[in-house]
Amino acid sequence: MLYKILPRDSYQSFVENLIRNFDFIGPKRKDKATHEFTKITSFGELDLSYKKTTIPPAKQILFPSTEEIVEYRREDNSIEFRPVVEHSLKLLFGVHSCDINAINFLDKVFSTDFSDDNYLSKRRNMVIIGTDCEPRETCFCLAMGKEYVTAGFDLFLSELTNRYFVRVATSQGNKLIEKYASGISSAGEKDFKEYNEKIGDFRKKFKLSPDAKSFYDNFDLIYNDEEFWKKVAKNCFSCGSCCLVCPTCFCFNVRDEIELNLKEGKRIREWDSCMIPEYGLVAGGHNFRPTKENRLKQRYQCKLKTFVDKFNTYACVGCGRCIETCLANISIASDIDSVRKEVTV
Amino acid sequence: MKEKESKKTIYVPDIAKITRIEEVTPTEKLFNIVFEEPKKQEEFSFKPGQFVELTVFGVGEAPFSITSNPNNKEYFQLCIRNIGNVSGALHRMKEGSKVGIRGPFGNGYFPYEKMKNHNVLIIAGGLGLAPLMSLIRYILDSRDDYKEIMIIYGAVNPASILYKEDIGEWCKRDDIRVCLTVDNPDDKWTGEIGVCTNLIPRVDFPPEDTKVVVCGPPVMYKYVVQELEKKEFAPEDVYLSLERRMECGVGKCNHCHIGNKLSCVDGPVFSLWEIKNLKEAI
Amino acid sequence: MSGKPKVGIFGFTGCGGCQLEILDAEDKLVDLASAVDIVHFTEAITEHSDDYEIALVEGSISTNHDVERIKKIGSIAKIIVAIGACACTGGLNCLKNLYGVEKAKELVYGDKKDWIDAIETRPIDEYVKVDYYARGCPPNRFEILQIVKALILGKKPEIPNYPVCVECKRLGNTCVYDLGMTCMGPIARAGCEARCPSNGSGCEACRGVIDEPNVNAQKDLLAERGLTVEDIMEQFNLYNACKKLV
Amino acid sequence: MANTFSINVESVSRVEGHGDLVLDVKNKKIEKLQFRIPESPRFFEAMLVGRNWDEASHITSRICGICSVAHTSASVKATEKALGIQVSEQTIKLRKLVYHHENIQSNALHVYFLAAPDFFGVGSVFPLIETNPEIVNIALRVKKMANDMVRIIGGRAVHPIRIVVGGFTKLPTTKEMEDMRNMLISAYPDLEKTLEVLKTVRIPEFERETEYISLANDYEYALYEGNIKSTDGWEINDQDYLSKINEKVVQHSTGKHCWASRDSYMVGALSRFNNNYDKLSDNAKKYASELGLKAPSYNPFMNNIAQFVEIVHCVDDSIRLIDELLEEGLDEDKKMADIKIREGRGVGVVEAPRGLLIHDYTYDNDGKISKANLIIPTNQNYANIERDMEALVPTVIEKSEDEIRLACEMLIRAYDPCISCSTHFLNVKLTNKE
Ligand SMILES: Cc1cc2nc3c(=O)[nH]c(=O)nc-3n(C[C@H](O)[C@H](O)[C@H](O)COP(=O)(O)OP(=O)(O)OC[C@H]3O[C@@H](n4cnc5c(N)ncnc54)[C@H](O)[C@@H]3O)c2cc1C
Ligand code: SF4
Ligand code: SF4
Ligand code: SF4
Repeated sequence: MLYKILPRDSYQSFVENLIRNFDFIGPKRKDKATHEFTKITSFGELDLSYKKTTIPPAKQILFPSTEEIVEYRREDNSIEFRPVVEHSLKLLFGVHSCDINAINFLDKVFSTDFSDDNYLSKRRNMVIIGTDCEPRETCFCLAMGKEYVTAGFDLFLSELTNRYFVRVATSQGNKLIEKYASGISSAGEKDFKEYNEKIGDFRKKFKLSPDAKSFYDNFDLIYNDEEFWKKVAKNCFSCGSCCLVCPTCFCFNVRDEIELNLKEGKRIREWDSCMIPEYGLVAGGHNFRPTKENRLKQRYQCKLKTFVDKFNTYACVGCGRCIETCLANISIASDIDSVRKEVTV
Repeated sequence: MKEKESKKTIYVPDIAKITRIEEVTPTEKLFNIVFEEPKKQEEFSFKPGQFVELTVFGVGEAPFSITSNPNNKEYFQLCIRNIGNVSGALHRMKEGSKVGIRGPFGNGYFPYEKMKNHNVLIIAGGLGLAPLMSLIRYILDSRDDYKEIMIIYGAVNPASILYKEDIGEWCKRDDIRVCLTVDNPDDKWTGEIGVCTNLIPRVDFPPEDTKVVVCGPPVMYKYVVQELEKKEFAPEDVYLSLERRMECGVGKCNHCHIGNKLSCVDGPVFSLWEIKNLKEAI
Repeated sequence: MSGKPKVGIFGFTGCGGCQLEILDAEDKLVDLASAVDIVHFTEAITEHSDDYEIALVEGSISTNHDVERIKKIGSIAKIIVAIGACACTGGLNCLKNLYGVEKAKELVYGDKKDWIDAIETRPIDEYVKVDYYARGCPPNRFEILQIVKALILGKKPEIPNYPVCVECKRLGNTCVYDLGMTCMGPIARAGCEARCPSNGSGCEACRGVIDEPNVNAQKDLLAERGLTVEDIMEQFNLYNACKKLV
Repeated sequence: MANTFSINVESVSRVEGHGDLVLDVKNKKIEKLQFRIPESPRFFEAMLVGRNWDEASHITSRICGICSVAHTSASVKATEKALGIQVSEQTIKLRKLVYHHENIQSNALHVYFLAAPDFFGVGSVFPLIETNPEIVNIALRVKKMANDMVRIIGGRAVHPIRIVVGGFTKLPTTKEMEDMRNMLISAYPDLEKTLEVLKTVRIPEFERETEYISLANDYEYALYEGNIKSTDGWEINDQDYLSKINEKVVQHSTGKHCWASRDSYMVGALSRFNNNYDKLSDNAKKYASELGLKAPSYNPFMNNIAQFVEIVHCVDDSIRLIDELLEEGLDEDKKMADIKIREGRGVGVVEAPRGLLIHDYTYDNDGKISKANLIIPTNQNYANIERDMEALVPTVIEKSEDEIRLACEMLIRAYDPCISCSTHFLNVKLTNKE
């Protein structure tokens, strides 16, 4: 990691250079309620004061909601299958720490056991520039240990008085800043001091602090407590919104689409969610998770236990998207704590 | 930029041909399959308990266990029940038709090496016999490596009994014990009646010298395991094949997870010990 | 199904929009015409025949004459696909039932009401066995085509049984609740590509509801936004008055 | 040809809806002639009672899938009038634009898909795929263009979503507006080719002068707004439609019959053409004259030609509207008007593709409808269709039964009766009584 200083005056021209030279994706206001990550064509469109986007920025590009993965053709009795892989260079600007941590998680998922080229080829061609954020009501990344990110980006910009503290994590990032920004210098003692203070202050701003560790420890104890899970899942719509907006969720369905001529077809994967009843349904009609209680429990287990055992990390970065999106007011943060309360009572 | 690459991804099947179809019951057929590319066919090797993902053009893809003997290099065989889209389409296909194959998949298989020099107890329910056939055929090839072999097989009714010929052959041999049972007998049935679990108490293999393998419908496992535990078989010596919904077969789609395991890459065969603490496993 | 399947397209009480939706698949019409034999399609074809395997049926059953016709179709077709809200749930036409058939006749036709043949509106599955449902008002033409393709291939069409929220999220929409509106999306059946929320208005459940809707949670949700019990019932009833929901 | 016969056309095809024609002729004299609608009445006027102000347009859109933009527009206009809502200029322009596109779509569907097979002597558009692929491709392109444009502005081609009381729920983007402009420009070659084909088509020579009623205003070819005007010399404010237009229930039909100055009148493209010829774009006027259509025209078969001329006008005028909207820039703040609930009555009148469409609602204090009246184009044309038929049959009475049946069906189709609006469609069964 290199630590550099970008003067405030050079900031705009740096960003403008990037907009000119890259397929630049950044946060932009969408409507009165939300922002979205989309193609940016001028500096003015970029709105870094965004709090959170409905759909996580990287997920929508690296693992889009529907994606063609194979195409096929039939001619008489011959069949041909061909891979479809996309990999154009894209620059993602303004990503927050939690979301970069989520990318790091997905990187692991898609490269473990088998390499998923549909994801990885896009990932290899993605430049990521992170920026600071302000926590909001539903954020609990601090509690998940994801409020700070140390890898998975090329550059990370933190605003200090009159200047930006830039963490340079890759040589590609270094080239970018060398080439497109002027007045770059190395960070000095004063800069580090102010930066550390800033991060320290940032960490004090969180309102939610669920104790995920205790969930992990107590989960087995409460696993069979049907009353508890019924209570937690009472209003769940089984709509899967929580998973679909989650930056670390990656479950997908595969389906085939064929043209009316019955000659050409494609295989598509699309986002699925473990909250949807059909998720655990197999041919013959057996459903491994028939009730919403089963499913919610599964989701929490996957987020807070499975991947701790598997990758030594939570599959939740505490971004709070699921809490905000849930129309049934179900909150992973409060449920983490209610597991503990329930067990200690 | 969408590239049509020549480099294959994990989602691209190889083309294979159905060389033979045999109807074994009103709902099950056997399919012999050979890869179109001879080199691929040569290289294709698998272990008992592994499965392939099979594509029917335009319809979709589904996982099926390989039932043939791993020593058989000429073709591999699947036993498929007509139950849905892909399986239904397969049942309408003719010999010579082409399908797509990915695999073999599954890292957990029936550990035939560990079974050597032990008694082997095989418990199959319904279609569960299909994946076990691969194991049975394989160990029968080197029968001398194993001690006693006992096969317990339960079917719904006499008509749905799979592999009748093979079973007939086994019955003739004196080095295998075969116990057949059906839930719903017909007039001609003279054998055992009831679920296969009922037969486990009769097993007289010493637990410390026996390996057990189990495959059957989801409901079967709980009861079989209870019976096996009564017999004090060590959980490490009991192997079960756990099937779940699979969309990819390669550990990405996450549909087949059982706690922190994925049936497709960590299984589908697990030891009872491995899943002892896995919620929802059985 | 071997060879080209023979398809009949039939209209009952409705707005004709579903048949139009099929004609609106302009890019695919030529392919459609070569993939199946359309033997009956009153909106577009003069010739008609009573020899068909697949019947695509639009509209609800609202007269005694409708009842006879749908029963005849039921006796000929091997597969019946209900197309559109009217055929699937009775659709909007069922609002008339709430009003009362006799009262409605009187209001619209006055003292001439006895000239009119009208019965309580019903979805077609109350008279014939329906194999598949292409829901929606109007239905999604791509879904209709998908069903036709699946039937040609002999496969079971995949028709979503999850709520509209799923599609809405896949599209990255802002939830209309965040924009101050209400929406039936959490219990409404998807398959429309979340058309209403994508266009800035709440879903009205024109495709009916999923198999296991959390109706109580939906009531809580609407009540939280200040809706009265009657408002909530009206939302439920717009397209689903014939199907007892609550 | 027999002097005495009976034609009973059951389900006249290729009209949107269902209708029957019963024709008994004895000794070359018409004994009985009825154009009837056996479909189930839909009772929209009853369904509307008690519904909320923001639901009316969603409900009435379902009167007809083919002209759902027209019903939606008439409905929101009636509600806006009743509640005293002032929508923005931008909203009106966008509504006029989407209105044009529905008119193109519906007229194209009718001209190319429903009437064209008659011109080519086939039973549907499907045989034309083989014999006249070029015209089929043009038809598909024009219709797709119009549908795509309705989708862009309305959110959906059938039952638009974005058009609501007070304005729009979502605006098209500048890029989409530009795309639409390009789509329109690229339609000209197809229109040109259609013109050449239509020139070769023989339109039956038949005339019967009647009353032609449509909207009219002094600034444009009126489709979305205006006074109600008659060729019989009167013009009234749209709110006063009841002072001229009368409705009655007739026994053989669930669609009510209408009359104004005489016992029947015509609405639709030909009426609009007769009343508003001056306001057509120059290009549309040129097309009209090349096709031999002059105002006033008394040949109902020319309605198809008038529809095509309107397509040309709508394409031209859409480009003008898009240019204006692009120039002004689309403004999110003008998307929705302020809405306050109050009691009141409002009438919304538009020109549906098939003619004058009237929605009349009365609201109570809570913004719920207490009374609704709907007058639909096809209902207005019924009586006139019967009068035309009475005049047409004697002119073809010497021909074969098949030809007589075809002439009758073609006449009905020329009206483009959207019978689903009110109800059903046409059945012609022909039995010789001798
Ligand atoms: C490891 C494994 C081995 C199997 N071996 C055999 C076998 O040897 N013989 C046999 O007849 N069947 C076997 N099955 C079950 C078989 O995969 C299902 O019956 C099959 O998916 C049905 O597919 P379909 O398209 O016909 O049914 P549909 O119900 O139309 O299924 C559509 C999709 O759902 C998923 N799905 C549905 N049911 C299952 C299921 N039970 N397991 C996994 N995915 C499912 C698949 O992704 C499939 O593509 C096996 C399943 C697994 C997981
Ligand atoms: S928890 Fe909330 S968002 Fe998730 S499925 Fe249930 S209702 Fe939907
Ligand atoms: S589980 Fe919820 S809080 Fe955690 S990463 Fe996913 S969306 Fe964010
Ligand atoms: S807008 Fe409606 S469908 Fe979409 S997420 Fe919100 S509630 Fe669900």
